[in-house]
Amino acid sequence: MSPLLLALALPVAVAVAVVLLGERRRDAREAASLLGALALAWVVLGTLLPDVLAGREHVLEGPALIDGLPLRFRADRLALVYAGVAAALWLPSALFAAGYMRGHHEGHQTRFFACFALSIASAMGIAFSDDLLTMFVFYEALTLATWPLVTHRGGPAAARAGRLYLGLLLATSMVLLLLAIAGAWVHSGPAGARSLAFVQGGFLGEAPPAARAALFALFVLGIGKAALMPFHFWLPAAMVAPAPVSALLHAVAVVKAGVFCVLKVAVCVFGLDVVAVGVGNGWLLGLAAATIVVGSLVAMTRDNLKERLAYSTVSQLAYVVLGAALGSPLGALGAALHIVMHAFGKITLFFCAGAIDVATGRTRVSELRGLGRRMPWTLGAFTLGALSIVGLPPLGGAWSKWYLGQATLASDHPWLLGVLLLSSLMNTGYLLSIPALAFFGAPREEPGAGPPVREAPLACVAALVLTGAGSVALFFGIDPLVAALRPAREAP
Amino acid sequence: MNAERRPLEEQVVVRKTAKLLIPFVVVFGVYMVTHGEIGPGGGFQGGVVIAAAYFLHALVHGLAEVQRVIPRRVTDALAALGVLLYAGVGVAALLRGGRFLEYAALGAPGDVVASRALGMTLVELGVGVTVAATMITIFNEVVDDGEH
Amino acid sequence: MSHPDVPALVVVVPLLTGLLTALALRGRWAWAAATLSSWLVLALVLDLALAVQHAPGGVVSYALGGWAPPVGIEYRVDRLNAFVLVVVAVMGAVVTPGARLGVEAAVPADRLHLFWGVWQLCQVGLLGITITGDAFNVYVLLEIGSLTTYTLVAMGKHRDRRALTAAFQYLVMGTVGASFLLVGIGYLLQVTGTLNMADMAARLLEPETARASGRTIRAAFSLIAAGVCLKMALFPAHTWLPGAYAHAPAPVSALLASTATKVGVYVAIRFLYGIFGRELSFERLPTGPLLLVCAAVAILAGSLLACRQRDLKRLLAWSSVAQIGYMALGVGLASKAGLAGALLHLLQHALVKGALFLAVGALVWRLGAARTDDLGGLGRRMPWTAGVLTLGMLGLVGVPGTAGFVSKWYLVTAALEQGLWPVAVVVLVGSLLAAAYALKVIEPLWAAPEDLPPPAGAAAWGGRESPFSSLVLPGLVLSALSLGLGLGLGGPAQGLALAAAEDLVPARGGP
Amino acid sequence: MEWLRLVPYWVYVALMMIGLYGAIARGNLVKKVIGLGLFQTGIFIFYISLAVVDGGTAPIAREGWEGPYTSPLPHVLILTAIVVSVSTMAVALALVIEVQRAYGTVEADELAALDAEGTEA
Repeated sequence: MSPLLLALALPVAVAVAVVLLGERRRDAREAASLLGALALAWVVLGTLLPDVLAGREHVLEGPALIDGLPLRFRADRLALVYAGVAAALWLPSALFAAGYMRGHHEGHQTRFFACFALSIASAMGIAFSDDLLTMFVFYEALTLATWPLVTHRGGPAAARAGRLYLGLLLATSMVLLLLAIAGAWVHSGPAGARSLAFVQGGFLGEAPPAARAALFALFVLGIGKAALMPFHFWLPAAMVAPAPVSALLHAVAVVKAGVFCVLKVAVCVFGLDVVAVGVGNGWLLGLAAATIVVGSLVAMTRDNLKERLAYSTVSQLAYVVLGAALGSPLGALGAALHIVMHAFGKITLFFCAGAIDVATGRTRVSELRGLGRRMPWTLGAFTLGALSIVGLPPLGGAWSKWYLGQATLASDHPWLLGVLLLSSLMNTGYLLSIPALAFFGAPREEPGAGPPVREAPLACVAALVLTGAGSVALFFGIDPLVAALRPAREAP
Repeated sequence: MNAERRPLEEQVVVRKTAKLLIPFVVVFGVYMVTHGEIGPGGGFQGGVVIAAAYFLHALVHGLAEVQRVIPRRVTDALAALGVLLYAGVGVAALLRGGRFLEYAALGAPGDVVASRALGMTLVELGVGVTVAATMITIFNEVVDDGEH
Repeated sequence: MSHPDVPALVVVVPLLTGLLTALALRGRWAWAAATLSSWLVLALVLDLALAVQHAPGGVVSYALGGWAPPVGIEYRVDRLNAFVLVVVAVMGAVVTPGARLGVEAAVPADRLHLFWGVWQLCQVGLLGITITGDAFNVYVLLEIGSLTTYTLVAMGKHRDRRALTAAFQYLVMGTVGASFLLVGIGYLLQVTGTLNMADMAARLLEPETARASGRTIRAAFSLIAAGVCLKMALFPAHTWLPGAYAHAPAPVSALLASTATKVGVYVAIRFLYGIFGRELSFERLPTGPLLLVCAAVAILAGSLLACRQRDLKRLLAWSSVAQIGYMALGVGLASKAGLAGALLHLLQHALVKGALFLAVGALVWRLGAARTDDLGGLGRRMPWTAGVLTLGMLGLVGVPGTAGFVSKWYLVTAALEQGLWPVAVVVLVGSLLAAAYALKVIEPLWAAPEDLPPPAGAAAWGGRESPFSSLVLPGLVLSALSLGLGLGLGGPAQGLALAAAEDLVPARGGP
Repeated sequence: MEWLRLVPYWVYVALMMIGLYGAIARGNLVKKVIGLGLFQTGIFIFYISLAVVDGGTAPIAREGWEGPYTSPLPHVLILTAIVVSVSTMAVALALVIEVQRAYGTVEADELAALDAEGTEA
């Protein structure tokens, strides 16, 4: 079986196994998740990645949903950025989820783990898709697979959040994105010679500029998962979901799928050159910059920890869009790196938020005062994650911001560097203040408080330490990553 | 209902005229049904005429009486039987190697005219039976208020 | 090679068995006969469809009574009606076995044989309309199909007397529509002197016919278009549909929603493209824009009204109004891709709506009613039924992986090819509205049962699934077919739809 | 006398319009059925007018007459249409009777009011 097929099929197999094992054999069920995650990480990072770096091609053709448009998959470097992130982070997520779901006494755990695995499968599909239609199919599959997770808790609040989540994501993808894809198909060539296959450098070169500009706008706005303002509301609303779901949404699969699709569309549908000389990209840069700043500003005002992190994500994702919209190889490199860095940083932060919730039931920033001494591992990891998001060495986030900053300077819009710096400043304010409060604030003694606070379950702590350490490792191991991604821009 | 009908039955002229007329109406109807293959007439018209005899009888003697003579079960069955006859002719043609409803295949091979006459007569008979039975059923349904 | 008499048998078999059923069989035997006959018809139709694939010119012709066309009545099967025949036959063969319990619950035992007889005659009408090559025959069979349909709808009276008023309204509208069609056919007969549709089309193409009788042809066109719109329930002639589907017994709704309006769409395609011809219909007369506007309103208004319904059958009925809009839209685009989209949508909607109405029938059978308020937590208690409902709803939305996505893709690209992006937007916004009403069904189904009050009929019900093989399985079969079409296993169906569209809209030079 | 030849057509149009008005605008279900009947009768007259051939006789084969005959085809067609129409009438009347039994009225507005009550209940 080809490794590509294996990467696509493994998570599905895990979902099936989870359903078959069910609640009665919950240990075996969680073991299936963990083993599947491990196997996927091995397939993607251990088999596909070296192969692709060595220049070997992996392609796969599936059934044709539409006459003449088969599902097509290909493992290339850009694909492996996203697939690698998702595969690598599934393991800690599964670990964390096992601890969290039990510690929190959540219901419907079988459904939860099955949908989680299906989400990973969809993410793999998006990552390895080799044409727009395939990408769209898995993009929608991801939306549907994550919806039960978002509404997991049940009750009116979760239902509302779920409706907003589905509503916004479906509205953007089914109306704007599908229109964009159909338009791209029609403009890709004369009848009979049309294609949706990704091509380095894009395949819309023949289209009239006005159509191209319109399509570009439709694509960017249609990929609602990128959470670009004004289509970002679903992300903060979805925080009603359990913490592992937030990790999935913010780090592993969902928003990363959005920005990955934007990047892919910029590189492989329009071509960076076309994006650079303008398909009306000025407005996109402005929108991305506005999202960066406004997202950070809103984050500063939020006291609910997860909500603050959510707006931070909105802001940080716009970095990736910005990188893609610059239309330069350097920008694309920065964007690709930022997908990785932000994933590791943000998953750590959400794990920490979840661990704090499990251990203490606290969800507000102001309640964390003095918690650092009780939960040193958790808040230590939180500090690492926050530093990475801010973009300070020695954490991975420093590199992606470095390349993005360089790309803005090299572009026609150097003022964007100011936006990046301003945002980093605000990041510092709203993220680093949290561990500061936890470690240095005086503990608030509540009369009649329960037993003293202890660390979260081992599975949770292990997971967040793992990802926190990952952020550090990425700082030092950046060279192979950059080297791997550089040739991508030089390919014709 | 009965209060309105009874005077009609008691009127000698009406009763006697109806009694005189009904056999002729039926015969004329049957003539039309069987004559349809070569001249004006046919199952539709003939069937209606036959049904008219039934109506006349019902008008004069009341529904209960006419339904005693020809029960509803019978007319219901006849309506389906007529169509069956029609379709059966078609299938018979199929079975004898012709096309559906190809009358020429019905009779003795070679005698096309006689075969066609046979086929048409049978088909018209089917139509006539069905039309008559259907008209009677409609009449029963409309007149027979609230009996079931 | 298929037997030469198969085209006739497609109609004769259900006719004979239907009559025999009404005449001689009782109760469950009547149902068994109907089921057997529907399976036999399916086998015949599949055989016929294969024959069409291999026939020279893609046409199988059958002269009734041995009278050669254009004098006699011709049964004429080309790729277009082979496609529709397969849809009608498949739906009949799946819905009939799944209808028994629902019908037994709705119809008194001493009337069952009549019901099943009429049920089969309804199929005679629908199959006949589709297979015949004679314009007047279309009218007669349309009326056979319609008269039986009114009766079937009225059978809902034992549960809800509103079925009677709905059936009456349907009858008035349907009769007016059919009469318009009749007058239009009369005009065509006057102009061309023939009733054979292929012959008619050829004579209408003759320049002197067009010159001498242009006004008559246009009048015929308008009358037929109006009649067909009434029959296929295209906005603004849709008013009979919601009541009829909502109050008929659920199995009847399943049969009608998946076949009756579809045959109406077929008749529209046949007349617009097959008889008047694409040039007359779309280039000399403003049919395209008119159809597109009606379709757009149908899609948007139908979906919006579906969102407001609480009764599931009514919701599905309004959704049908919208879905017919999609088919009309594909027809109105007058291009190969548009027509292929319309045909594929016809197929997928038949499968999906059939499955949905069957699932709703299973709910009604258990709960006595099917309202969105009663669905809380049913996913746990009736997982199969809930699964069919969920899949069907996703199919209506047109989520990738369902057949609905395939047809909508064709419709959207066809619209964009002609630069009609507002039309494409309407299609997509319609999907979004479909998502809204789908969510209204899916969300409570899978929500935790403790969050919601128990269904009204829950006390008597005990929380069990409906009988699997008789109520659930047919819906599952249809869902599986729809899923298979969506997942790329529907190559032959897509190929046949594209070939049929190609026959009607031959590829022209240039883009 | 050209206009005289068109009289059947005028009659047909008038009947159709009167019938259509009755079927759509009348509130009483029985009157609607009557309207439908008129509507369809108009169409029968139209078809019969179609069949006319100048100087044609009834299409019955006779010795020593070579034609012209009126066209028998519309006659046959309309015979079928009449049967269809009669069946429609029958179903319609049966429905009206059932409606009367179930609702106690055959006035459309009263029926609509009763149905609306049913929905709210």
